[in-house]
Amino acid sequence: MSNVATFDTRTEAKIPVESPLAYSYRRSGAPAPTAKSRVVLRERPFLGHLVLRGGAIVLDEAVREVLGVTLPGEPQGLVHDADGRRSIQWISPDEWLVIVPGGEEFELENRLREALGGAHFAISNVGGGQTLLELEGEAARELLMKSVVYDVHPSHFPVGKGVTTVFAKTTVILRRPSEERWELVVRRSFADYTYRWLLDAGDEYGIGVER
Amino acid sequence: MSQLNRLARGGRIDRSRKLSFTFNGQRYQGHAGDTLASALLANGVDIVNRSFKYSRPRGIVAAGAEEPNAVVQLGKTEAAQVPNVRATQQALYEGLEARSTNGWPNVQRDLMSLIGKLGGQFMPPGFYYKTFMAPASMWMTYEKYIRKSAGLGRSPMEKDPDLYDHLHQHCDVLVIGAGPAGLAAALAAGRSGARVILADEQEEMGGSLLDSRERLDDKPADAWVAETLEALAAMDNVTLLPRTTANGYHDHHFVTLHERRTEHLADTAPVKDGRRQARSRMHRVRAGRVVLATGAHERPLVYGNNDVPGNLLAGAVSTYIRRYGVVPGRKLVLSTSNDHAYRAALDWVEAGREVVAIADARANPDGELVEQARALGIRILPGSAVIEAKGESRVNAARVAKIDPDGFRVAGSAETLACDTIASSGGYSPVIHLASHTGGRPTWNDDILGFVPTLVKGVSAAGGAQGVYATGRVLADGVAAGARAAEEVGFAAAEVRLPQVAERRDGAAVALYQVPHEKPTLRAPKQFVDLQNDVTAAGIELATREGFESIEHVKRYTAMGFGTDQGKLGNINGMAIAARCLGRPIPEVGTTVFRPNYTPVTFGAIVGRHCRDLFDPERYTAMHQWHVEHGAEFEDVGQWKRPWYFPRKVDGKTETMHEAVARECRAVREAVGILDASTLGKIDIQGPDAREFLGRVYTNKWAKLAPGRVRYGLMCKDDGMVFDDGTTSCLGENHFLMTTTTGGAATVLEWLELWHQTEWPELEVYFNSVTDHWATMTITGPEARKLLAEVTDMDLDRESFKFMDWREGVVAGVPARVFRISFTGELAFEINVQANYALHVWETLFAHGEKYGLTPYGTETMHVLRAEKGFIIAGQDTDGSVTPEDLGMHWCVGYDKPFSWIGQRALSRPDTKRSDRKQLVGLRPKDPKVVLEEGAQIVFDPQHAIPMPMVGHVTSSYYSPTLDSGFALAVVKGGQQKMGESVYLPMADGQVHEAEIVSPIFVDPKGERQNV
Amino acid sequence: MLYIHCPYCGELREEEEFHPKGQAHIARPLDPDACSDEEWGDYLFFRDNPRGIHHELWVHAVGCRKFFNVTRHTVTYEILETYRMGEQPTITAEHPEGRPSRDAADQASLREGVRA
Amino acid sequence: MQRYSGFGLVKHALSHHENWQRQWRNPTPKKAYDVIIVGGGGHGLGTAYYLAKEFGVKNVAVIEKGWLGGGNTARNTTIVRSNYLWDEAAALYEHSMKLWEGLSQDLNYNVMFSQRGVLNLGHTLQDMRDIQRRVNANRLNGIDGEVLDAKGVQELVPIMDCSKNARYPVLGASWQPRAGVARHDAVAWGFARAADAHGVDILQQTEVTGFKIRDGQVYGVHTNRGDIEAKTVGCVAAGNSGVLAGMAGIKLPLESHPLQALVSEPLKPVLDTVVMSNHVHGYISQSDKGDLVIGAGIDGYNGYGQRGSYPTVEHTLQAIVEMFPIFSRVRMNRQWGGIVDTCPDACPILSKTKVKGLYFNCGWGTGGFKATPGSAHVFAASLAKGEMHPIAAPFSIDRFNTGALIDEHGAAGVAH
Repeated sequence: MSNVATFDTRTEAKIPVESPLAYSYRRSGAPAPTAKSRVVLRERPFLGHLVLRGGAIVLDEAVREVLGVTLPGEPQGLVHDADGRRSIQWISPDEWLVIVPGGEEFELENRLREALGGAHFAISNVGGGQTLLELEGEAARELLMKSVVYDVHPSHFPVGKGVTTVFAKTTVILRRPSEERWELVVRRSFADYTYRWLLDAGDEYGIGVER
Repeated sequence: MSQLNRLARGGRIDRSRKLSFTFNGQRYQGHAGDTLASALLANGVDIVNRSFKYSRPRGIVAAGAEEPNAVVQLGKTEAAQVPNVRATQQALYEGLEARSTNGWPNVQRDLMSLIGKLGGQFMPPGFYYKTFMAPASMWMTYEKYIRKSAGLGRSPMEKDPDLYDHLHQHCDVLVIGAGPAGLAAALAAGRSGARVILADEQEEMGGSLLDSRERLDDKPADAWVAETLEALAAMDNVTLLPRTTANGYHDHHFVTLHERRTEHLADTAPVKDGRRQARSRMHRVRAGRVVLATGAHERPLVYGNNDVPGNLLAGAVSTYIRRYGVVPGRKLVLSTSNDHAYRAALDWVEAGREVVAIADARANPDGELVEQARALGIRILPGSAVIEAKGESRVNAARVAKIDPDGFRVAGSAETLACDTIASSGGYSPVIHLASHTGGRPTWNDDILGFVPTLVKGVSAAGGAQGVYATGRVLADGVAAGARAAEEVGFAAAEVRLPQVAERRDGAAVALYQVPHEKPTLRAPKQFVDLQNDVTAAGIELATREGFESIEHVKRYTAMGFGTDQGKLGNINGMAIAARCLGRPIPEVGTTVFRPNYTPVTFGAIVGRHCRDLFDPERYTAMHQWHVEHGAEFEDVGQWKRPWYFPRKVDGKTETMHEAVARECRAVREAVGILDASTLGKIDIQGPDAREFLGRVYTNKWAKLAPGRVRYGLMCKDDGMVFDDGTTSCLGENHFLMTTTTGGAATVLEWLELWHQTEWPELEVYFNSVTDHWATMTITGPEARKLLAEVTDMDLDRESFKFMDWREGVVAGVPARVFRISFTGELAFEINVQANYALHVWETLFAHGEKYGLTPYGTETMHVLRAEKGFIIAGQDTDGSVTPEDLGMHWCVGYDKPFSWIGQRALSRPDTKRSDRKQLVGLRPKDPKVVLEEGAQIVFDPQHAIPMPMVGHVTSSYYSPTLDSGFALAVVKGGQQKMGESVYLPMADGQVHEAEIVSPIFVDPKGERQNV
Repeated sequence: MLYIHCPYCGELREEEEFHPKGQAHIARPLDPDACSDEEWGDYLFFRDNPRGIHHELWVHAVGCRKFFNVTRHTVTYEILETYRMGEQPTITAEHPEGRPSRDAADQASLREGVRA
Repeated sequence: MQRYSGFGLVKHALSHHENWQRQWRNPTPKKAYDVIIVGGGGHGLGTAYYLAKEFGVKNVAVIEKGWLGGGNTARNTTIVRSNYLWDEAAALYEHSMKLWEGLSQDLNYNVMFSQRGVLNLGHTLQDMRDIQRRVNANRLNGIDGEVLDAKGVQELVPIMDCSKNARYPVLGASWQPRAGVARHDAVAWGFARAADAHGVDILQQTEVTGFKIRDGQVYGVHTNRGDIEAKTVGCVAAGNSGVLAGMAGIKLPLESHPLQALVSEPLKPVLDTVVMSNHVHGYISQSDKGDLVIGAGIDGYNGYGQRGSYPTVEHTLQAIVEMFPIFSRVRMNRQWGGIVDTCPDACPILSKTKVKGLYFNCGWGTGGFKATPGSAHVFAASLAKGEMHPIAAPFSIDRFNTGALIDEHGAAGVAH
């Protein structure tokens, strides 16, 4: 435990924060959704993002105990807790992405570390480095087809699936938490590019941005 | 002008909608549903272009993708220009403006044609290889004139106003072509529940059924098309893509479908519902199975002057009459080798015009269609063919004679038949292009006198694409192919009822490609094989005489098949002619491999949205807004936009880079500066074997680095060459934070994973990128500590927070990790905070920093300051051929580490051991005012004649405000043993600079300033 | 464009998600210092370049970031199998239809490698 | 050999072109030759030509498994330049450039070598440092070239977007006026015809299936048309070199990769120079027929399929449209692929081997076409004398063991 330095990068103090899209809103604006918008984009900033590394067998029990959900052991698995605010996603055979409400991540990391004890694992806080975008609306899927190389047809991409794939000229973690909603986890430094791409490609569908 | 060739009835055009358009400035009218070609024919326009080499007048020959002549320039405005549009594939729209691509002063009276007429005989294939050689110096002048005749259409000279996009499609079964085979296949696959895409290149789906004389279920063929399309449209699992051409078939069933979304509406995409729409869309399709239902192309016959306007394909004549209600002439002579082409004569008669005769190459034509023609009283000349067309700007007669195709000779005297149109048909070639894109060599099939595709697993061909032509059999073939494809990917076949089609009795066709003439080929009137490139039968014969014996050679020597039609019309005829000349069978001469695209595609469509602002991602740090607001000039570093320098406005004048950098440098050396260093790669390394791992991938030692300490590390590849560097901090006994160069971040992370996953999986360690999580700002300069103390209560005492220590604390109210490392040689603190807080921390530092003279600086100042200290930039001072020893960094190499680290072994190879390798040194110009050019080459002997032995080059060079002098880093052969010696740098302007080899550390050699 | 089955993700994915990394099964010599210059040069630079069946190292770069092996035909580009690090191919130039059985012995003795 | 000239052309026209001779014979293989060249592309035919013409070795066979000039000679983007960074490479390519400059006259075959100049663009500060380094080195090696700024580039190529708004603005370029393009097929045919005239046997449709080696000395080859003997064998087989080397028990540090290229439809001339950009990654010129000839990248995997992956073409056209936005509405006609044999240091191998008498000339990567006459000339000299020509000597296979690489792509920088 003590061999690894944990660090709460968040503060309770009233400090102005800037989401990864802050610059983009100023630069490119944010068209408000209208009745004609067939797709709506929404940023869910400041969530807690943890990368969890280790063997599935090692991690599963701790995750169940601390997070109350089963570790998705199968590729492309995405699991949410009962109220849907916490999720854990398979990224690779020894990597999972945990997303929780902002502010919970440090305590979660500590509890996981405690539960995992001396096992070989790693937890990295990446919350400042990525943000989550939501797409909703009847044209959301076609907008994704313009953007990602992965097959997003419902028969191939059911609810509860998540993949890392190519998005235009960057990468995205694409997830389907519910029938009508898609989530895109994007890296902070690529967020503006992703945003501009979505506005451009979504123009055809009257894309609106909810803020 | 009236549409003199428009029939009063018939065709699929919308007669209620009249459209006006211009061609070569002349105004015409057509109808909705016309192509530009059908509208031109309706208006009696004979000459649509001039040929490339001989400037001969040319008219419309075909009705589809195989058209070689009717290639026009489209577009009203400069920006809207589209070169080389095939009129046969361009839907007519209101206000369309088109022009011929060749002909001067105009296409009717072209002066170049004089040259073509007179000079044509001096331009056999390959003539340019045989001349223009003397004198040698004149070639560029000759070429200038040759280039004047180059090209078809012209590029627009303004930016494209349109946008394009891509759609990534995935399906179980892709059906290409929506003629009878494709419709049937899509129906079968669709009914089975598979995800199906049906794509067809034409304005309307239906293919040959749209101009068929046959009845399906005793209804007109197009009624079945309409029914079927309706059924397909009703299926959720079927996507119909009309106006969509399958252009490229790539490996593993990846197919590009080019959908023309607005090209039938206008020359630029109209705005729709207030929004711009894509002019065209590329569907990048990954298919489970592919059914090629691409049909067949008719082959014209090759006879004398077969290029004069009025020579058409027989099938095209039928298409124009039946589909567009246009009859492209008054008096027709048909020359054919098969039954199917008789349709043209029957349709012509039904259109109320005269068929002069049908020359049939077969001795005893006897099929059903032949009987129908006989019954109409049409004169049929068996065993005959048109051997030559007469006329200049339009056919005025056909010379017809008995021929002996086997002996390749004219067997009787020729009869001249007055006519204005000659239709010809030499049979049909399956459209095998797509199947050969992935390397499948087509095979010759003697039964159908054509090549059939060789198919890889997962692809099937149906109908005409594999030489099945009778409609009933085509439909059955389509259903079978569609069902089989769906079944192969797991969908059970469903029942599909096929319409009843009466089987037509056709007589056997004969093989006829080039028609003999009374004169030998080399003396006969020109017999064109490839109309667009002016390749003649004589040209092919000549090529074979000169020793060009493979079809690839013939093609390249004559340019056959290299036009924008890619030889759809002429290649098989050309091959057959070459085979005849060589006395070998066609399959032995071989076929050529077709390459994408099937038909040309605009660059814009292939580029899609990846242009302009979205050409490549721009990566920004969390402080980017601030940099923009403070007037930063930016440098592209990888995909990042990094502030390069921050010019100030002084007295209304903006500083030059030199002035800004000098000011920024002084601020750091004398007060305090701040750099946004967020772009450096950051890798979080955890695990009990993390330390061991570092020891293997870095050149130096890591065994004893204590938590709280930071160390610089150098990374090599196993060839011993430096490829990245950076500092790594020990966060905990099993926990490290590695930094990499900005450009190296992704490469280094993959490098670590590579070694871990492939060579040392037993090491317990994990790597995660945290580059974006942390924002990094470096405050550096003598006042740095005072500034930092104002915004933190961390203990900044030089004893408790030493150089190369890191500590955690709160900076500006935000949890931070602070690293006392220095890339400037000054006292420095590198503050890392979670990126969402970064702008606040940055601005807070400025709120407190003014009194200390806090100055933002960019990469240029960073470079000057680090170079003054002799710190290298990997990729600037190294180039993949530099070892740690070459850099003089022996202190950073642990030769006695227990594990033979990456790069160690290579350092003892003969060449890496040499003492006269190029080594990093400092250079001080003799004239302090001189700033040496980066990249300047270094010599020991400036008097040496050219070629001069070069002994190194300048890698970094700047003006130093601190030294008030130019200075440089360089690599010099054996330089480390040559301190104090002079070297010379001969420049392009003739000046030779002299410089002294010195230590690369120019400022504070003992490193005291960073330790304060 | 290739369609590659990632043995870790368990599904076919677009080539754009992957990077090829050269020949597979190039093990770094265990004792580099015992290698002659020639042996070291061979390890660094000399690779098989067959016209036919080839074993390659790929990484699912935009995906699970795992390295794995691909057996591919370099003329037809057909992918005959993909398999994880630490495994040996069943299809080889000597056994284009697949080896009769996986040999336990060479499973045990295998070492994976990278290219420098 | 029938001499070609404008006058001759007129004469032949009057006889309806019925008297043109074959450009090369189609001989029956002899039992033995002094030298066998394996590979009938430009380099191989050129080697045979120079052997016969300059080095007095006339009993030579060129063995080609397909049709002469049917490999990479026929599949490249025809760019010829000599502005290479390292002395060794510069010497080789400049040697070639000088031969190009008189090649049409030497061969009596117009190879249409058009010195319309080549621009290598720089888009980043490091690009510009590399360009300066290279041009300075070229100058001291006696190779023409200068460094242009963005304005200078704009003047040469008015249709290029040289504005600051570009994603990667053009900062400048190196400019080699003597560089240009040539007609690729004509190079193979011209060499073939001239070599044939000197008595060289060009054996097409003849495939080498093995080498005859005794006591470490080569003495011939096995072919599908029987054995043919020679004590000196030079292999110049580009992408197939590795397979050939394998037959002789030799390993080469080569990988064969697909290299794609494409052309637009023919357009009226708008681009008179050759423009190359490493950074946005595309290169382009316009042929005398009007096609824009565009080079795409190398695919990362090994491949003998003469095709690569589609995204490579997409990326190339993105780069072209980024540099030339006016070409967005121009259409791509055709794409194709070659098989390039690449070396780890992006430089060729011209070398003896451990088998006496057996030589290899390969590993040209993307640089083969421009080197054709130079490579052929120094290789011929080496075969004739049994000793590597001084210009060829640094390109020995041994360098991969000693570490003396000539790293032409090393000059490309990593960012800070």
